[in-house]
Amino acid sequence: MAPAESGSGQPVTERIYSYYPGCSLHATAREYDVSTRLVCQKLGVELRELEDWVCCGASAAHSTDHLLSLALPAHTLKQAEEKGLPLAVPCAMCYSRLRFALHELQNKDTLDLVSRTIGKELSTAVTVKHMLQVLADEDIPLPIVKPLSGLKVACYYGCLLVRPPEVVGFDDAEDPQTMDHLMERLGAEAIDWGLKTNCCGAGVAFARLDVVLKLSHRILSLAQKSGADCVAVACPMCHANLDMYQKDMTVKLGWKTELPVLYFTQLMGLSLGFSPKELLLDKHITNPLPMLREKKLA
Amino acid sequence: MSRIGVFVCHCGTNIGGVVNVPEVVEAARHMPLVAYADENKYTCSEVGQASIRDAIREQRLDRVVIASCSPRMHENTFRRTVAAAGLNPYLLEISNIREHCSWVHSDSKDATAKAIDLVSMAVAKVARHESLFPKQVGLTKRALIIGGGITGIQAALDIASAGHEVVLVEKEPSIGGRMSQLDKTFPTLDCSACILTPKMVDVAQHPNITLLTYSEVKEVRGFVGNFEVDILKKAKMVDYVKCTGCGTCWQACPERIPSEFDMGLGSRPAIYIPFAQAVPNKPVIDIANCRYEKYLKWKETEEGPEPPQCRICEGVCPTEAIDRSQKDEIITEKFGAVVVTTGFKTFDHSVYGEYGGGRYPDVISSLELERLMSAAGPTGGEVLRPSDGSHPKNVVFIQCVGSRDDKVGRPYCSKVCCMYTAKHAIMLREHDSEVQCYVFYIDVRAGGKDFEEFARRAQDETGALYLRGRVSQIYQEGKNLKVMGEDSLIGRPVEIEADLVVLATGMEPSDNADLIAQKLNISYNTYNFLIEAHPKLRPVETQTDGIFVAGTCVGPRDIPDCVAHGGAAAAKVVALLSQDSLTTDPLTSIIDPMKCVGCFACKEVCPFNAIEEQITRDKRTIASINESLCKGCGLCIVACRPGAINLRGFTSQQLLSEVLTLVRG
Amino acid sequence: MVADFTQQIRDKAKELLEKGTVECVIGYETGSDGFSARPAFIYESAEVERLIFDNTCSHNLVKYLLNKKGKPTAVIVKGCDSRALNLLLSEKQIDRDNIFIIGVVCPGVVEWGWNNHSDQLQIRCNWCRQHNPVIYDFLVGEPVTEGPPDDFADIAAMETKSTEEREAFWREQAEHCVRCYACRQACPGCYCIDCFVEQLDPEWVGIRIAPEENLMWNTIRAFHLAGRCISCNECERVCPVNIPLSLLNRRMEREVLGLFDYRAGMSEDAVAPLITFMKDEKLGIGE
Amino acid sequence: MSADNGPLIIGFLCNWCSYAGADMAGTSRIAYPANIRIIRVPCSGRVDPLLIVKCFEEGADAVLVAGCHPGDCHYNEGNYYSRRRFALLRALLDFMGIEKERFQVKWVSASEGKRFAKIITEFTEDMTKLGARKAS
Repeated sequence: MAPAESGSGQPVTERIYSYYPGCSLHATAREYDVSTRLVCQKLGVELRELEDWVCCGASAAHSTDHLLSLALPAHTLKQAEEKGLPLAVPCAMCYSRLRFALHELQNKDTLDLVSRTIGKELSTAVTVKHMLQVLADEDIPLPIVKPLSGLKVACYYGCLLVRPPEVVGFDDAEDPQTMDHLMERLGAEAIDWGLKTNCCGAGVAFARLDVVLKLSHRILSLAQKSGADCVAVACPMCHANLDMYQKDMTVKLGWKTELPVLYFTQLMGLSLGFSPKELLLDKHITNPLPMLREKKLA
Repeated sequence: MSRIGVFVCHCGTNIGGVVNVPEVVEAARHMPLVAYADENKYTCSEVGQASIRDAIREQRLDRVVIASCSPRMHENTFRRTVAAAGLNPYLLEISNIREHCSWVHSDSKDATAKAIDLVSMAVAKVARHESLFPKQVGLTKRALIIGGGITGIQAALDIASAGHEVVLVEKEPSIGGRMSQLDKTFPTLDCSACILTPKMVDVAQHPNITLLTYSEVKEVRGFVGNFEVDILKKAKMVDYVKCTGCGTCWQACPERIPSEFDMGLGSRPAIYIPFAQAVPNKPVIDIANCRYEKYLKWKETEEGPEPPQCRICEGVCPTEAIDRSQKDEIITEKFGAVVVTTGFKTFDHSVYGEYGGGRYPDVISSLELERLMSAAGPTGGEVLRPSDGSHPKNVVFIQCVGSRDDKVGRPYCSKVCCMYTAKHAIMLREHDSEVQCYVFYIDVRAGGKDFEEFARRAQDETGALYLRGRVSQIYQEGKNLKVMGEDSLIGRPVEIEADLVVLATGMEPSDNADLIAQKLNISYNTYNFLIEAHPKLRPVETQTDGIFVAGTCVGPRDIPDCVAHGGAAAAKVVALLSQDSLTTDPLTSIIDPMKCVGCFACKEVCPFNAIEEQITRDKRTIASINESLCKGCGLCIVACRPGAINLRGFTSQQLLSEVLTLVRG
Repeated sequence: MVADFTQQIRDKAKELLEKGTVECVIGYETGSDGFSARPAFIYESAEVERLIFDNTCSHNLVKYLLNKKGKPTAVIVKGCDSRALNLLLSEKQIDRDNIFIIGVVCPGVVEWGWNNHSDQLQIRCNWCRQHNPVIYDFLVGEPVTEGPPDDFADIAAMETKSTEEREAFWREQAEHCVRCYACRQACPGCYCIDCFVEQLDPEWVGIRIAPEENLMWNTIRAFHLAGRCISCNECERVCPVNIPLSLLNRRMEREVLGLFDYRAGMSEDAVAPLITFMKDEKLGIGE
Repeated sequence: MSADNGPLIIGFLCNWCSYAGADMAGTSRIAYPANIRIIRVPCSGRVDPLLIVKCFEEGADAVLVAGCHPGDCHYNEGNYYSRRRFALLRALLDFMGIEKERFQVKWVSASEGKRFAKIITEFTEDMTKLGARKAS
């Protein structure tokens, strides 16, 4: 990493990452991708998307074929290794799969087998960071235009970002604080609540929507009871479950209100001066704009 | 010239079934210095032993090899046998041809060849044995007890009643220990204080007991019968001769500090007794929190704002007993025996993130519940929630917090939690008939007299709902706690709205148990529980003679076990102190003063401080062995390059001849 | 420069003897061959002109302090010799209060033969990282910067050989050994009253001069020096049959450095690695 | 004898753990090869490197020292010292041409009879494969 040119007027560009958006961010979670890129650009974090990344294998691969569940992330990891840059991953599921692969590849025999499978010599020297870790770095100054004062945020981390702790190595698995601290730096109030890392139901939605409704409803209810104006997330799957099914919850579980669910990058974007339009805040099923207008943030 | 007798045992067919015993006997007859060899069906039987005694006399044998079972089995038996025939008991060597030969090899030829080798090694070794004589040393007939909980109290009373002087050292201002914090005791529901305080008073009044509260053991020197112990007496700032314990001072003191005795749920003044029935019933000044002491401290540097001067206690004391001139003091005392009864503390549940990691005020430990239930506790015996002071109706108990849990490094069972939780369930219901208890458990371990009946009573009579399974998460929802768990018997998740959650925190040794063990040179395990000399046969002794352990510092146990344990340790101490002199094991190191170069490498490695400095007549400083301290490990010998040290019973010459016998055949 | 060293040593020796600080100054003088240094024991201030210092001053004079117990003595030490001082101090063989240490920043010492000396430095100087004395009362010369850590190339080279080759190598060396014990006599770490090799009961080493017995002698001597050898290599220098004893001592030195990060004789209160331990260390033993 | 019956292994076993562990193998009747000859010592820390070197000098094929697991020493610290001594001795012996495999140090507790038998079985097999020592 080259030292920053002083006095050139350019933002400090010491922070360069390979970027692995994953499938979701190219599809249903485009707002996460867009807001991430905007925020990174603003903060001088350079993202270089890998050219030939593939699906991390989430949900399907590791429940059907163990080797496949390692080979898919390994393909992506190999590219990151070749670039020689740390890898930034916004999707919690991708993050989980990549970290799992790295963890298992510590075993020499596994490493050899997977290397042969992907046809390339792997090492495990790659650093894999979740986008939240990248952006919560307190050494990055935040040029805040619009502080999120008066906004009460329930920071929701979900399970894949923090569990199992020995694999993902991300903050405290029961009471993480990374996003909370970030939100407070943006001027918001991060509420203390007890379901930060509970499961939202994840991919079970396809088979047992009732389970997802129950789990997600519990999370939203507690966030709301604890006084939150919105929930901030760092995972496309969590976002989908919490955002998309609020109507179903009304019908089936008597959920009486609406609680906007935003990506933490969108909240960062707002305070850094981007417009709701730029941040695709109009893409959510549960419309956050009335709440944001009320808080004079949109 | 030695005349060695070799006796090979058949041990029924245990040895004889595999090893060709006659062949071994025949081979032995041709070994150097062997004057006689014979075989026995059972050497350890009276007939076998008699034949050895007879042979020693008739054949004029001066050394004996017995080839039989492991020396760990019968070495002492056979030492007595040869002694009975007039030989020095140490002129005996056992050759282990059962455990190390016939029982592990099936090929008769190989086993016989090996047995012959083993016998020839023993013959070579016994030829170099010397007569050894135990020594006698005097002893101090006083005992030190470290820790004034129920175990220490019991031990002190028993030893003192047997007529020996006892010094009881307790680090807190009062004796009583954990038991004094309890409300009731299972399974009889006796009031803890009612059965404990009379014993505490007995200690204070016993003419043979000296009570040193607010004191700690700093250093221990010496050996069994002759320990020298430095004891730190912390400054109490109160003259106990003048003080009458009237209580005026602690009622007047304006300072409030969370009470350790009440687990932080109540408060106490800076001049205080920990609880009403404290023994001695006289206060100490907590220097770290006393306003005037803080002022004096500030005065030294004058940094920061000036704290108020107070000295109210001095003003109100009717006997002018407050004495600020007191300083910490170290006294040195002599003892013949030491009993360690340093007790336990409860596991700190804040490592359990899933139970809130200490964040939720209404998730409490069972010891905190004891204080809430106690009539002398911070709430006067009313069970009130710490968060809002309301009466809890739904109470969830979680078992095995810091017990049987590898994840937090506590795989052991704390033994008492199942029972005290049953007690809590029963007591809560007695306090308030509307209370519903839920108990998440792994197993209900109720092994003990009347225990199972008691645990059943909690379930059957009080309606406590026992759920077999663990709790995965507790979170605050509004004023209440949501407890998410599993009932593994019906295989379903369970959610309970709780007003109060009580964690059955396990036992772990008191802080600094390891440091005390190091001072006393006794072992402790990875959890800092002290290690007894033998878990079954020597439960209150340690590897260091004269040091005894009892109570929960050894492992989790309940009150009756602690009392029995304390009594057992006392019996051992009394047996020790009733002797007029002590016999030392002669298998110790010896130093050849002509070879010692005085480098003191031996002193560095000796784990028992048995190496002392000695000045020879030609003014050389050399090492000498204190045979009372030496345990015969032999570490010094290997550290000694000039070979000036040797170990009786395992001399370098003997080990070398065993090797040479083997390799040279 | 070295001539200047000689003068400084003579001046100091004179001062010490005249003031009565010491009874004797142990230093170097020119030997009877006229070109190489030998130990000198100076008792009178008038004699100090005998003292010299040059690059033939090879002997480790610390050894002679063992015969001066209780007598105030000054000794001249090079870097390696000074480590021997610390060794003997830590092993309580000498008394610091009775010793005045004249440290000399070592220029390196050269090889010499029967009738001349070469300019070739002794091999010990190749791996020496202690030209500056580590303990002294009076220093002669300006401290120099020491080189990078030793790479123990000689040991590594030996280790490229197969076990059989090494076995054969040492057997061959053992066949040369005449058990004259010159190595022991020169070594400052060998001061036992009754060396194990000469003990008859137990008879660790047979009295016959046979390769196995000789090997036993050399192995145990190396082990007795493990963690104590201060690499002056006097043993190898004095060996009449040129057994490369430095290989054994340096193999142990490397192991001690690697396992315990310890170099012998670097301070007077250091605790040698074999008489201490750390509970949680991993040494590849018993694991 | 070592010539016809395979390798001669000399074992120094500490009285409190490993010797008792070997006893336990006996009481449990767990068979192992008859090549080991056991010498009882109070502690692995009593085993002088002189003895080990002597064994090899005199032609023993292999030497085993067994003591309590670290932390379990009957004398609290003995095995910590032996661990250091034997780490150095093993390096020295190897350097002088005695294969590392021939000198083993193992921790065996009083309850590990099975482990003791396994160690002896494997050690004997390894030494049989390695063959007798060329020396003497």
